[in-house]
Amino acid sequence: MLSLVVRLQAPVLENRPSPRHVFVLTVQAPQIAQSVRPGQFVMAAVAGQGDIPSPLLKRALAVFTVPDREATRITLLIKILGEGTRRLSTLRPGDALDLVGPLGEGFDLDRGRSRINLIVVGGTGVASAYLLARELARAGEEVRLLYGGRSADDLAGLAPFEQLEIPIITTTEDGTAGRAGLVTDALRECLEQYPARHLNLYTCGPNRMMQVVSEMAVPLGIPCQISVEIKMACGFGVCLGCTVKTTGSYRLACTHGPVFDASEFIWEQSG
Amino acid sequence: MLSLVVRLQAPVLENRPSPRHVFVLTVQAPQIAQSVRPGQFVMAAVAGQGDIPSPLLKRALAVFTVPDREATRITLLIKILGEGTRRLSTLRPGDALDLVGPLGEGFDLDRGRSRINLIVVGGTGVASAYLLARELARAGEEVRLLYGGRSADDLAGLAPFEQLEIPIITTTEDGTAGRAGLVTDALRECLEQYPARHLNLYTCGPNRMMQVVSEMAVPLGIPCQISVEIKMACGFGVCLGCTVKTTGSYRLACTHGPVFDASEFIWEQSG
Amino acid sequence: MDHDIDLSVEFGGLRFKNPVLTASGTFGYGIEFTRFFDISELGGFCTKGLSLEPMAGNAPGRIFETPAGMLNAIGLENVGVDAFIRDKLPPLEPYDCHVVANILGKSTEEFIRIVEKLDPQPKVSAYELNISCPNIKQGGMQFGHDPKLTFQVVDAVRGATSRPVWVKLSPNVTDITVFARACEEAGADAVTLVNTFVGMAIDVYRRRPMLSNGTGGLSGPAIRPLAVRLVYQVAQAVSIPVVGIGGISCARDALEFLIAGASAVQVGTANFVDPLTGPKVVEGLRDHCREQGIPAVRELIGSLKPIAEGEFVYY
Amino acid sequence: MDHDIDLSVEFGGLRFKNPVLTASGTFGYGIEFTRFFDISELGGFCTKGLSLEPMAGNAPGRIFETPAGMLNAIGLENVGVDAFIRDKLPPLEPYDCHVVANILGKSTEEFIRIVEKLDPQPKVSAYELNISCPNIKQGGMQFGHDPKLTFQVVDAVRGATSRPVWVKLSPNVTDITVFARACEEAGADAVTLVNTFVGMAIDVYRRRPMLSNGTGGLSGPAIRPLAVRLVYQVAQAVSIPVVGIGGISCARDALEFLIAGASAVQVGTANFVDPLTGPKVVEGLRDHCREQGIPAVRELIGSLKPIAEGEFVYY
Ligand SMILES: Cc1cc2nc3c(=O)[nH]c(=O)nc-3n(C[C@H](O)[C@H](O)[C@H](O)COP(=O)(O)OP(=O)(O)OC[C@H]3O[C@@H](n4cnc5c(N)ncnc54)[C@H](O)[C@@H]3O)c2cc1C
Ligand SMILES: Cc1cc2nc3c(=O)[nH]c(=O)nc-3n(C[C@H](O)[C@H](O)[C@H](O)COP(=O)(O)OP(=O)(O)OC[C@H]3O[C@@H](n4cnc5c(N)ncnc54)[C@H](O)[C@@H]3O)c2cc1C
Ligand SMILES: Cc1cc2nc3c(=O)[nH]c(=O)nc-3n(C[C@H](O)[C@H](O)[C@H](O)COP(=O)(O)O)c2cc1C
Ligand SMILES: Cc1cc2nc3c(=O)[nH]c(=O)nc-3n(C[C@H](O)[C@H](O)[C@H](O)COP(=O)(O)O)c2cc1C
Ligand code: FES
Ligand code: FES
Repeated sequence: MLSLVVRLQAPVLENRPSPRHVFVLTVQAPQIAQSVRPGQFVMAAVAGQGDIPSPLLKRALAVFTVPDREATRITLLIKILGEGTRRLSTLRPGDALDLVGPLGEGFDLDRGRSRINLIVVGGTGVASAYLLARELARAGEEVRLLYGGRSADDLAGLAPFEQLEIPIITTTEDGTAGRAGLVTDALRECLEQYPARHLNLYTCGPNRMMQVVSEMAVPLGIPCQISVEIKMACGFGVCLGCTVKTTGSYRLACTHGPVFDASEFIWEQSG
Repeated sequence: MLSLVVRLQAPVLENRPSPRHVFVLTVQAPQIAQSVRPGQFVMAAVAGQGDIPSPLLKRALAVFTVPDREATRITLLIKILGEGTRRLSTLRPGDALDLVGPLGEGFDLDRGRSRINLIVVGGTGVASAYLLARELARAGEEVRLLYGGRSADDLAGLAPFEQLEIPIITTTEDGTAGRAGLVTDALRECLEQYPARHLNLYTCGPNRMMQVVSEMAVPLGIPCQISVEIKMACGFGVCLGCTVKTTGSYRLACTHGPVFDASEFIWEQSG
Repeated sequence: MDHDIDLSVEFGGLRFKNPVLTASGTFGYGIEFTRFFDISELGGFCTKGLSLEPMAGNAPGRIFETPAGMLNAIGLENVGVDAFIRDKLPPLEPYDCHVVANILGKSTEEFIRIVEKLDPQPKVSAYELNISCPNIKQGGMQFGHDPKLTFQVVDAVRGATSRPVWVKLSPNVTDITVFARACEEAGADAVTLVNTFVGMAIDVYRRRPMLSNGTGGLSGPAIRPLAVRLVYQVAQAVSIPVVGIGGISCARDALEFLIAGASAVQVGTANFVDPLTGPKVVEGLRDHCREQGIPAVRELIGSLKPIAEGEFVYY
Repeated sequence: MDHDIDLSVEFGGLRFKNPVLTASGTFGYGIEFTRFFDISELGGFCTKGLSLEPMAGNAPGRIFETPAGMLNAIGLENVGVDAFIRDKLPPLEPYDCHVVANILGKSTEEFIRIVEKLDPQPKVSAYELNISCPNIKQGGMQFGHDPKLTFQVVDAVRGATSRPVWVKLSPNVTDITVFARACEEAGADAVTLVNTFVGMAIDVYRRRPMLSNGTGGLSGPAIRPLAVRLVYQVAQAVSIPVVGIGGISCARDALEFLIAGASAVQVGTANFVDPLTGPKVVEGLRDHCREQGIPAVRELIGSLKPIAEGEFVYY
């Protein structure tokens, strides 16, 4: 069976800027808000650009939150990196977003039943973590957020997590917020504190961070799911462009992922 | 000597929509406002698009008015035809326009000294006519505007002409404003009313209209200047893309024109 | 919807309800798009390139976006012809549009064996021989850059099936008409063009190719003017039908190809940009014909009037 | 401005203060741009193609915009070499940047006569032989699509001048390295590539070509990935310097060409989009080198590390 995916024009309701070129878009998209699962994403572009948008391809973005009780809206937390995200940053209320989604498989939440679920996050990876944390918290599972950045300004999108009333450990390299150090230092402490069989890990963020997290978790036999970011042309499994290497075979990040099991994922090889 | 041409980012002050996909942009551009001559134009694009704007090339647009006494602003009267003008139509106050100008030779006003100057206009040709009418009126020359459209809604940009207190004859094909008929019918009446040696013509508008005007004026020996619209890549004489055919030789619409003498201009030949 | 306009085209023994197909490698195995629209609205679609055995494709770093285009070096990842027949073809049964099997072999024999496997499948309407993929070492451009090999492989496949045989041509040659003529002589029912143009993008920080394969194939609106010209050139040179491909995003683009001489078109990269591009092009063609008073779209095919000596037009 | 970074490059007997030139046909005769910036900031520029006699060029309908690019069929309108020497060269005297005369002849003899006229002019630094213009009937691609003729014309010009001779190559061929090698063997000091790709656009209402010439040459960002790959390929194949051209709009684009193996680059169509692109690229190269700790830009030339077997990168 094909999963439900819609293509729609979502009216922009709000564009709230954060420090460090991050902004949070709120758009009207009930079909997505009502069906999205933690870890899923959308393909997005500025609407109304005619037949040849610029840039041409949509950009993959995690669904950050579903902010209203009626589930008619979604938010996207986006960092300006290049032309695609820059154009998205110019959206204002009254404009619209072309969306395709929800896409991807998302996280497997069953793995962490009755374990301590640690969500290790860096950068815009935070956007993939909120629905996950919320779902785990709602299911009554124990869940903690470990969120690291270079400085306080990097810790965008914390507010909604605070409302979940889950333990949050923040780290900054320069000590301007939370503990001074790396998020993986905080993780190490947790790993020393609890027996491996009580833990379940999720990690979203820069590849280098996720690789370190994986290399800490996998040897201890701790289940660890990573959510990877990789260039995508279509987002729904037809261009075959978003391949990642896993033990055994190539897999598509957009349909098999973006969540992969850390023990199966093969990190990049480059001399 | 090279004429003064500047390249600047002009803040958008106002975008006022008219019927029939026409809008009038007001931008801050003192360097252009202070030096522009009637019939000159600018090359314009939405600013802030990064290194590769879309569409790639700027669009040629006449300087419509210089609305403030201090000459710090210019207005552009634009009709949405394709992607370039559509993108320009989305500009709002706070945005900016990339401009190169003023460009082109503009009208030769000496031709009409002590004659009755008839300015025959259709469509967005009106944008090239206002500064001309103003300058002639200020110089104390006799000047009349003949402005035609299919219906009342087509007669954009009339207001500033009304303030010049010059005679204005409007025509519409459906009779919803001014006289019913074509602007060339109104012109014919003028040509019958006055001896040819008392007249001097300017015309800006669709090629077909200008061609009819030319074919009325030239055999009578009435001086007639036309302002042509043709695709331009650079606007300042280096791409050699905007050639038109005149008796004797090719000429560049952007540097030799956009104003040409009707008696020299060769209209398109197509089977 | 009012169906006064006749959008159908007929060529190479097949009738298409409209001249809009979707291109190989950009439409999956068809079924993926049924969640966006009823693919019966299309004239047809071309499958991802099918090989005798499943292919894993190239290592990651397969795509990179470029101005108005994209580079790809997928390396022809596909499920293989057997899995296609077993898993991909049956779900297409209910859809009323032509399925064109895009096939690729490392040798003439492989092409023939693939055709032999597909020939008993009634849901397949035609074969499109991919002899022009720039992203694999063997079996791609090796055939498509040598007119003799082109002739051989087309001739052999022609002898092996009674189904229409289309041949997909590479644009990366000095004179594409040589290859089109080789196909015509070998009995091809149509040539389809263009496949992608070889290109490259470089990570300027790491100083490495963006694609693991080094080079990739450029597609998308960027290549449209190049493709239109090649289609025009080929349509002048051969009398077999031409299917036009390259950067089509809307009906206006499709019209360029039809007027240049294409009997049908394929939409490729635009399927990623907007999965509804196919039906949008179909509707746009209908609108254009209606507005311009053209009763049947086929009247447009090859209707370009060249500029005569002394003629010119101001734009 | 802080000049800690060494942007200079040296090749073919010339030293350039930076590797950024502007391309023939997009920079007029140079002087037109002095109202926008001091052209001494450039490494150099190439003049509009100069012929023995003035040329009127093609009829109107010479340009058409395409996605991220443009088609042109100017037809080499130019003032002719005599008027160039008389009117265009003297005003360039005060500017400290290399003037590369882009020249074109209908025959080898014409090339030589043009060179003979320019050789006494000290302000001209080098010749760029245009054997690759797609928009004229004679003297353009006629030389550039036949390796033997390419060799002949380059060899003859080589014999006629002691100035650096660059040869501008056509990308519209199956294997560009054949032509680059012919130039190398004939003693060219550098090859410059690419000239434009042949393309076409159609007025779908009138069903006529948009360009009076029928076809035109595609330039602009759209072609960049194709040009980068050709430059890489040629830089691998010959040991004479390569000058990279095609769709450069910013320093990042220029870096792709340098890393691929170009000793310098030329900015073309982008001069229309923003007349200040040249100096912007120069500054951007300086910034890049500074940020990346690269003391001299020439270290980047040809520094591409190919992807080794088994390597791959996630983007
Ligand atoms: C499943 C998924 C979910 C995601 N979720 C989010 C999210 O929630 N929030 C978010 O902000 N992001 C998210 N991303 C990442 C997001 O998709 C990218 O940041 C975005 O696509 C970047 O697009 P861009 O056009 O802004 O940048 P691009 O132009 O694509 O460039 C990206 C980076 O590459 C560099 N680059 C480009 N060309 C070159 C070159 N030639 N050499 C060297 N470097 C180059 C640029 O400088 C820039 O740093 C997600 C990605 C995936 C796959
Ligand atoms: C000196 C000068 C002054 C000007 N002044 C003004 C002015 O003051 N106000 C004003 O509004 N305009 C003015 N113009 C005209 C203006 O420059 C054009 O309208 C503008 O460039 C159109 O750009 P666009 O991107 O919107 O349309 P484009 O995309 O360039 O298209 C223009 C038209 O061509 C059609 N077209 C595009 N491609 C094709 C195809 N393949 N087949 C058939 N048709 C096609 C489009 O449908 C559209 O109708 C002036 C032009 C010049 C040269
Ligand atoms: C991601 C991708 C994969 C492709 N795979 C194939 C393929 O398997 N077989 C084939 O013949 N062409 C393949 N192509 C080429 C397209 O079918 C088409 O010829 C080309 O992309 C030009 O059309 P476009 O500009 O509309 O995309 C592929 C193109 C892309 C972008
Ligand atoms: C309008 C125009 C005119 C050109 N005229 C010439 C010319 O006279 N001689 C030449 O060698 N190349 C000519 N070219 C090609 C450019 O020099 C350059 O090779 C090509 O445009 C690719 O670079 P770009 O993509 O940066 O424009 C011309 C290009 C354009 C767009
Ligand atoms: S992005 Fe196209 S297959 Fe995954
Ligand atoms: S528009 Fe470039 S020369 Fe006139």
